[in-house]
Amino acid sequence: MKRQIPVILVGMFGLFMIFQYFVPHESSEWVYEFLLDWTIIIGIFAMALGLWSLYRVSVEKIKTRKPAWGYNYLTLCGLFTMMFFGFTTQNGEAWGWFFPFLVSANLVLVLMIQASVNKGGRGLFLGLAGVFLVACVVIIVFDNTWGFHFETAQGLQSTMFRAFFDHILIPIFATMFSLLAFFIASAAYRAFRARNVMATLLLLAALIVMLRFHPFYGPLTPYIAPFMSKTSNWLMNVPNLAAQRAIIIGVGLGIVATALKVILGIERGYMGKG
Amino acid sequence: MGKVNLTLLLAAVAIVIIIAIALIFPLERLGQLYSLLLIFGGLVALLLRSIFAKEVDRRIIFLFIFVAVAAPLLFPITFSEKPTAVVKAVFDRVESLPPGSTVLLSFDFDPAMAPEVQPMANAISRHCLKKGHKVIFMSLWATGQALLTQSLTNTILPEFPEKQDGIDYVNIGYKAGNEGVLNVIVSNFEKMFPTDVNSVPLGEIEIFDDIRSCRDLDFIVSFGGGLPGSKEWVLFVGDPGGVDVAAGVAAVVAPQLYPYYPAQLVGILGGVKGAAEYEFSLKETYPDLKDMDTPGLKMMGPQTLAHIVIISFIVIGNIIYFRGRRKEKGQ
Amino acid sequence: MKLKLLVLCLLLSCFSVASAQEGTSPPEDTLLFDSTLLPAPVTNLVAFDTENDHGHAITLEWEISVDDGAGKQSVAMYEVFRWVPDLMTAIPSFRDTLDYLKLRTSSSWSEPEPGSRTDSIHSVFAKLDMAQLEQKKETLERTIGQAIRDLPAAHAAYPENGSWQQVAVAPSGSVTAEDVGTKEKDSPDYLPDYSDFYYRVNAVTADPDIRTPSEIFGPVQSYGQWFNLGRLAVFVFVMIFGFLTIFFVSHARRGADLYVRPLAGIEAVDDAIGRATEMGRPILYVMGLGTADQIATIASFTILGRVAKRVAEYQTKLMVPAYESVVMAVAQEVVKTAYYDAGRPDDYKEDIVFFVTSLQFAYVAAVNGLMLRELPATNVYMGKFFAESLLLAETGAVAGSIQIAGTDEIAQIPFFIVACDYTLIGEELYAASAYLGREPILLGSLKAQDWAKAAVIILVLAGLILANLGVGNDWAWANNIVDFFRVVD
Amino acid sequence: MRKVTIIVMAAVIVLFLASWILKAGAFQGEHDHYIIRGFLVTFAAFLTLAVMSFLYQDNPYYKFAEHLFVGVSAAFWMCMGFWTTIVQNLVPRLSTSLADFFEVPQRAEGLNFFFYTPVILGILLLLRLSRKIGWISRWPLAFIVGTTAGLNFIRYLRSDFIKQISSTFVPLLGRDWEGIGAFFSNLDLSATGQLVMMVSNWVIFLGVFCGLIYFYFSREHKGVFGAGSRVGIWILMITFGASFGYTVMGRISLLVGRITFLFRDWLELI
Repeated sequence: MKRQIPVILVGMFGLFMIFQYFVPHESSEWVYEFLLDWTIIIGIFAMALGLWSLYRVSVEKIKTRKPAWGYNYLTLCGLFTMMFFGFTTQNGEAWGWFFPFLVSANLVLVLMIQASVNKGGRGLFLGLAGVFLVACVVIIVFDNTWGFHFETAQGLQSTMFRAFFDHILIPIFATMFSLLAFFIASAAYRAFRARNVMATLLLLAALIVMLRFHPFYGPLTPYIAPFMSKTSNWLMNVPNLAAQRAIIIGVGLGIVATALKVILGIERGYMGKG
Repeated sequence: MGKVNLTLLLAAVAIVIIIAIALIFPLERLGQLYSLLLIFGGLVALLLRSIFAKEVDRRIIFLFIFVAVAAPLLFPITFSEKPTAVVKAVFDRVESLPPGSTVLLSFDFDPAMAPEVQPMANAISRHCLKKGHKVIFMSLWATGQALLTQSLTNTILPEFPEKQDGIDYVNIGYKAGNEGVLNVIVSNFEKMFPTDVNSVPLGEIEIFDDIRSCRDLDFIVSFGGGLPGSKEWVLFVGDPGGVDVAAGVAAVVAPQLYPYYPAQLVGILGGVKGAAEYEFSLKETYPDLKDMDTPGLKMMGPQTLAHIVIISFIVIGNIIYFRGRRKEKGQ
Repeated sequence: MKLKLLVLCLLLSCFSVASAQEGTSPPEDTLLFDSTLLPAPVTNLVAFDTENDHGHAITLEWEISVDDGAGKQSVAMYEVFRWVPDLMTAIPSFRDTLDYLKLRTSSSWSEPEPGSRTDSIHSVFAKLDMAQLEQKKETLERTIGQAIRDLPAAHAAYPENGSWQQVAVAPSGSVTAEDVGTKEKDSPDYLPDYSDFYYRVNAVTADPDIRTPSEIFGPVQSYGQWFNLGRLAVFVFVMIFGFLTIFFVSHARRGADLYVRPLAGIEAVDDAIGRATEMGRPILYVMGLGTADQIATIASFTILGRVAKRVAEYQTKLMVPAYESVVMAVAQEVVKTAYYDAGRPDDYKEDIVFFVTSLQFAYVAAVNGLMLRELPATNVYMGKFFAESLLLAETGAVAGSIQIAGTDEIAQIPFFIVACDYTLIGEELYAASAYLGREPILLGSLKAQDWAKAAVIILVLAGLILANLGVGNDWAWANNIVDFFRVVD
Repeated sequence: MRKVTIIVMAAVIVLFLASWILKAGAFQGEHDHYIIRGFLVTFAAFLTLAVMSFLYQDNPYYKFAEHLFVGVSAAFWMCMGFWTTIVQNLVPRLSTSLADFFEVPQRAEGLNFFFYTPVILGILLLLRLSRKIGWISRWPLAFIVGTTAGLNFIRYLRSDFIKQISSTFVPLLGRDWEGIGAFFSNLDLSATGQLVMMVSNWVIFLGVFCGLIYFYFSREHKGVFGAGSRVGIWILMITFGASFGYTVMGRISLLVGRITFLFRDWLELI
């Protein structure tokens, strides 16, 4: 039963999803839309698993003093703080005791982890955590300038949530992305060497496409530049199209075969045992 | 400190000097000269070094890329962007139409595409107004309307204070319906756009006195290249209506449009490069536009230098490889 | 009778709202003009249920007006009109009122701006108290439900209580148009199934006031189909391929010896695991940014299973950072199974597969850090990758790891080829699990893939010949065969 | 800690503070919260540089940015998922009182008991955390894998696979023969010259053909078959090279964006 039911479920829903494609009738669409919604909702529940894993791995690293373990506090505090921003809202203009609360709540978190990690001094850490916890509770009870808002769907309008998004997430995200400009250069330097026919073709095609900029040719521009830009367009239109097609047809077959193997229960390595 | 670290330190000092120059003296020429010297001098040095089959540390490559991108931003280095035939065709068409012709410019793009497409849209709008054409602005994308308004109010109209809404240009905004919109306006504008964005009925707008449908237009340029985009303008308006259409699209889309050139498309502007070429021609033809904003040309400085750097490093890499192989053989 | 009364009383009660309808009132279609200006009407108009759909749509076909492209050449476009009962026209205004009532009875109610649409509705209900509003709301909800159910009956009442409304346009020269509604009952575009529709097509000149209506066609009903014939080609393919797979798998089960050519990238996996063991360094397995719903990720799971089993046998350390929590959960199952299969359940730890974050470059930042700090001997990238491919692979190269990649994302293959030691291109990713497992059953399905590929090659050849011969020579059957493969979406 | 590390760290802190003060001064009068804004812009610039420092080597500043990024992004995505999916889509379908609590509007179709199923499946998934009955969590996983395997199976087949086959049916012989002159007249690669079009169509056809041969697994790549497969991989390589070269431009643009941020928004040099 432990192994059969999952395989049956996979086969049942997989086959349904295949056949609904051929049935345009409303009733099949209806089930289809339901199933899609379901997968999304289950996915959200899985988030909890993800967060738990992130927390556990971070604490584990602190515990075992892995390389760069200290930074895991930062991960956990960042996680906690951002979640806090996502679930709180300001009631008025003033900040009140919002930030002191945030700091003490983060301290509680850090001290609790310390207590669970360190063998000695557990009492001290727990005691301190308790003090800050009391401070947090006091602030929650007496401070009315902000509140936990489980009462509106406006959670993402929170000012601090946006500020963190704009000034932490976006800069790092965009900079990580822009590192590609550097890596594309170092990769080209390292790999584009005429070692054999294949590498030479790779190199030549890349060079032709990169040479479609004019200023390279000086007085020869009118003779060479149009040719280069036309060749690079042709490369993108013709051989590229052919290669893409060959790959897509192959990938299509691979996908169909893999999906069939999964649905028919031939490949069940992913479903576990025991 | 290793050899690499020392080189890097020296290079970092050089960069700091560049920034200092930019901060202290407003001497653009000096900065340009200095940074170009730095890049090309460095490349030549590495080229010579490569003859001894010595590998280059990746961090030195990174440094070159950084300088190649940063320097032209600090001291605008622009290269001559002689327009290619496809761009020239668009420019010449706008240039050769008699003043007072009616041109439709459709802003069919979203914020994601805007960095690539907006510069060329601005350049062509500027050109049309400069030449004295009547311009109809519109958008097939809901997100395009905001960008269109932004272009008009921030960039284009302040440069042409004498142009009047409704007489010299009109913004009829966005209508939902994708190709459906094109299907209708190829035979009748008013059906799809009863009013312009300011709710003035089309009948009261002077431009539309003798323009009933797209067939009466002299030229159409579609900016974007998504769906619906230039291809749809060709298939639904250009071909059936017998109007000349040109396209200004993101770089990735441009190759897909080439099969339509020159039979169905007058010309194509692809990506920032297309915009830069257009801006270059514009500046060349109208010396009084010397001080206009040229985001395309500005973007091309870093692009060109970075491409030169990457290509040089590919060449250096190959020299190292072949020299190294010979060395091995020699042993 | 009951229906008429209902409509009447509702129209009265929502009198003020009806003003909103002004903008959409149908244009006059019979205007007195110099009759010589009028274009000839379209002829032979037919309307029928759109094929291969879920219903809620009608296709129209006609023969063009003789003045379209010929004759007076005056036709600029065609406008399609449908007869719409008043009840259907009234439903949106009921909904506006209902929306107003909902807003009014909620806590976020505030006085509307003067002159706005809400304000015009508000003027009718301003004096009612909460209980009355609630009651009105309920009545209106019920009325809307009833009205939607009554739509077929209202259509059947043609031509009583209704008007002609424009539903589609087609440019001159076209001979067909589609009137597409939605199945969403609360959408203004809702088109009920099994209702009698009546259609008319106007030939319109460049002057929109000069137009000639066609004869009316009707009644016609829309309904959903149970099989999409436009997708027959796909269906046939699925059937054949399914059969091939089952055939070869059972063939393989019976012990047939199946040859597969060696793939360098896959043989490297074994060596790489051995190398990691020798060096005492871990193996990093990255499944990319795919979610569990992508087949590339599922293929990656199967490869992970093989790799994990080998790793468990060698007792090397494995790290699998996950981008998504469902992927993490499945990957944990996979690795656990692999350790059980290898007979080392005690070595399995829940933290082999761990979650990082679901933001593309945050994930990359963390994995890059991992590579430089843990210095894995081997990095395996299998699954869906996007712009981050090069970031990962270059960092891995810096860290000195052997790198094996496989993805079906065409745009990223170049970067893996450039920066990795071995790259599985496209389909090879899907073949990899069969290769690694060396189980005859899985090799059987590989065989099916190859047969299908041979079939595709023959098909392409045959299609090419047909396409090249058929077009010039008007061989209808050849074109029909080519058309068979043009899939309807 | 080494001396250099300490000096660098001190320099970074000093620069950070200086930038904060200067930026706050610059924002004064323009914005209400100028101190916070000054901090945020400085912090964004610091993070940008911290990530870029990764190019040199792994270092504490990159580690800082990385770990912060992971934590904040995980929470960001969780909050988004909670408010957009659970609160807005699931809650109004489950219960009226919960919907009132979150103040989300009721769905037009009303409550739907079908939506209790995914909730139950979701809870089953959470049971993985238990050692004893963790195996139940395979049911929801099986559900997801099955549904999506079937769905994507069809999605690919439709949009990629069969369409690609049918669009390979190209004319190889030059359909409209316009005489030998026209055939050779236009060698322009981007134009519709007959020769170029024919050559292109042949390349497409051969590319697909040989590409498929390359992906053929159950035969040794020898002889004619091997030659075909070699042509296939060559065409693939040309394509990969070309698309690599094409991508460079976009990546440089991204870097331009980042450096513009540093020079314009932070240092105000341009």
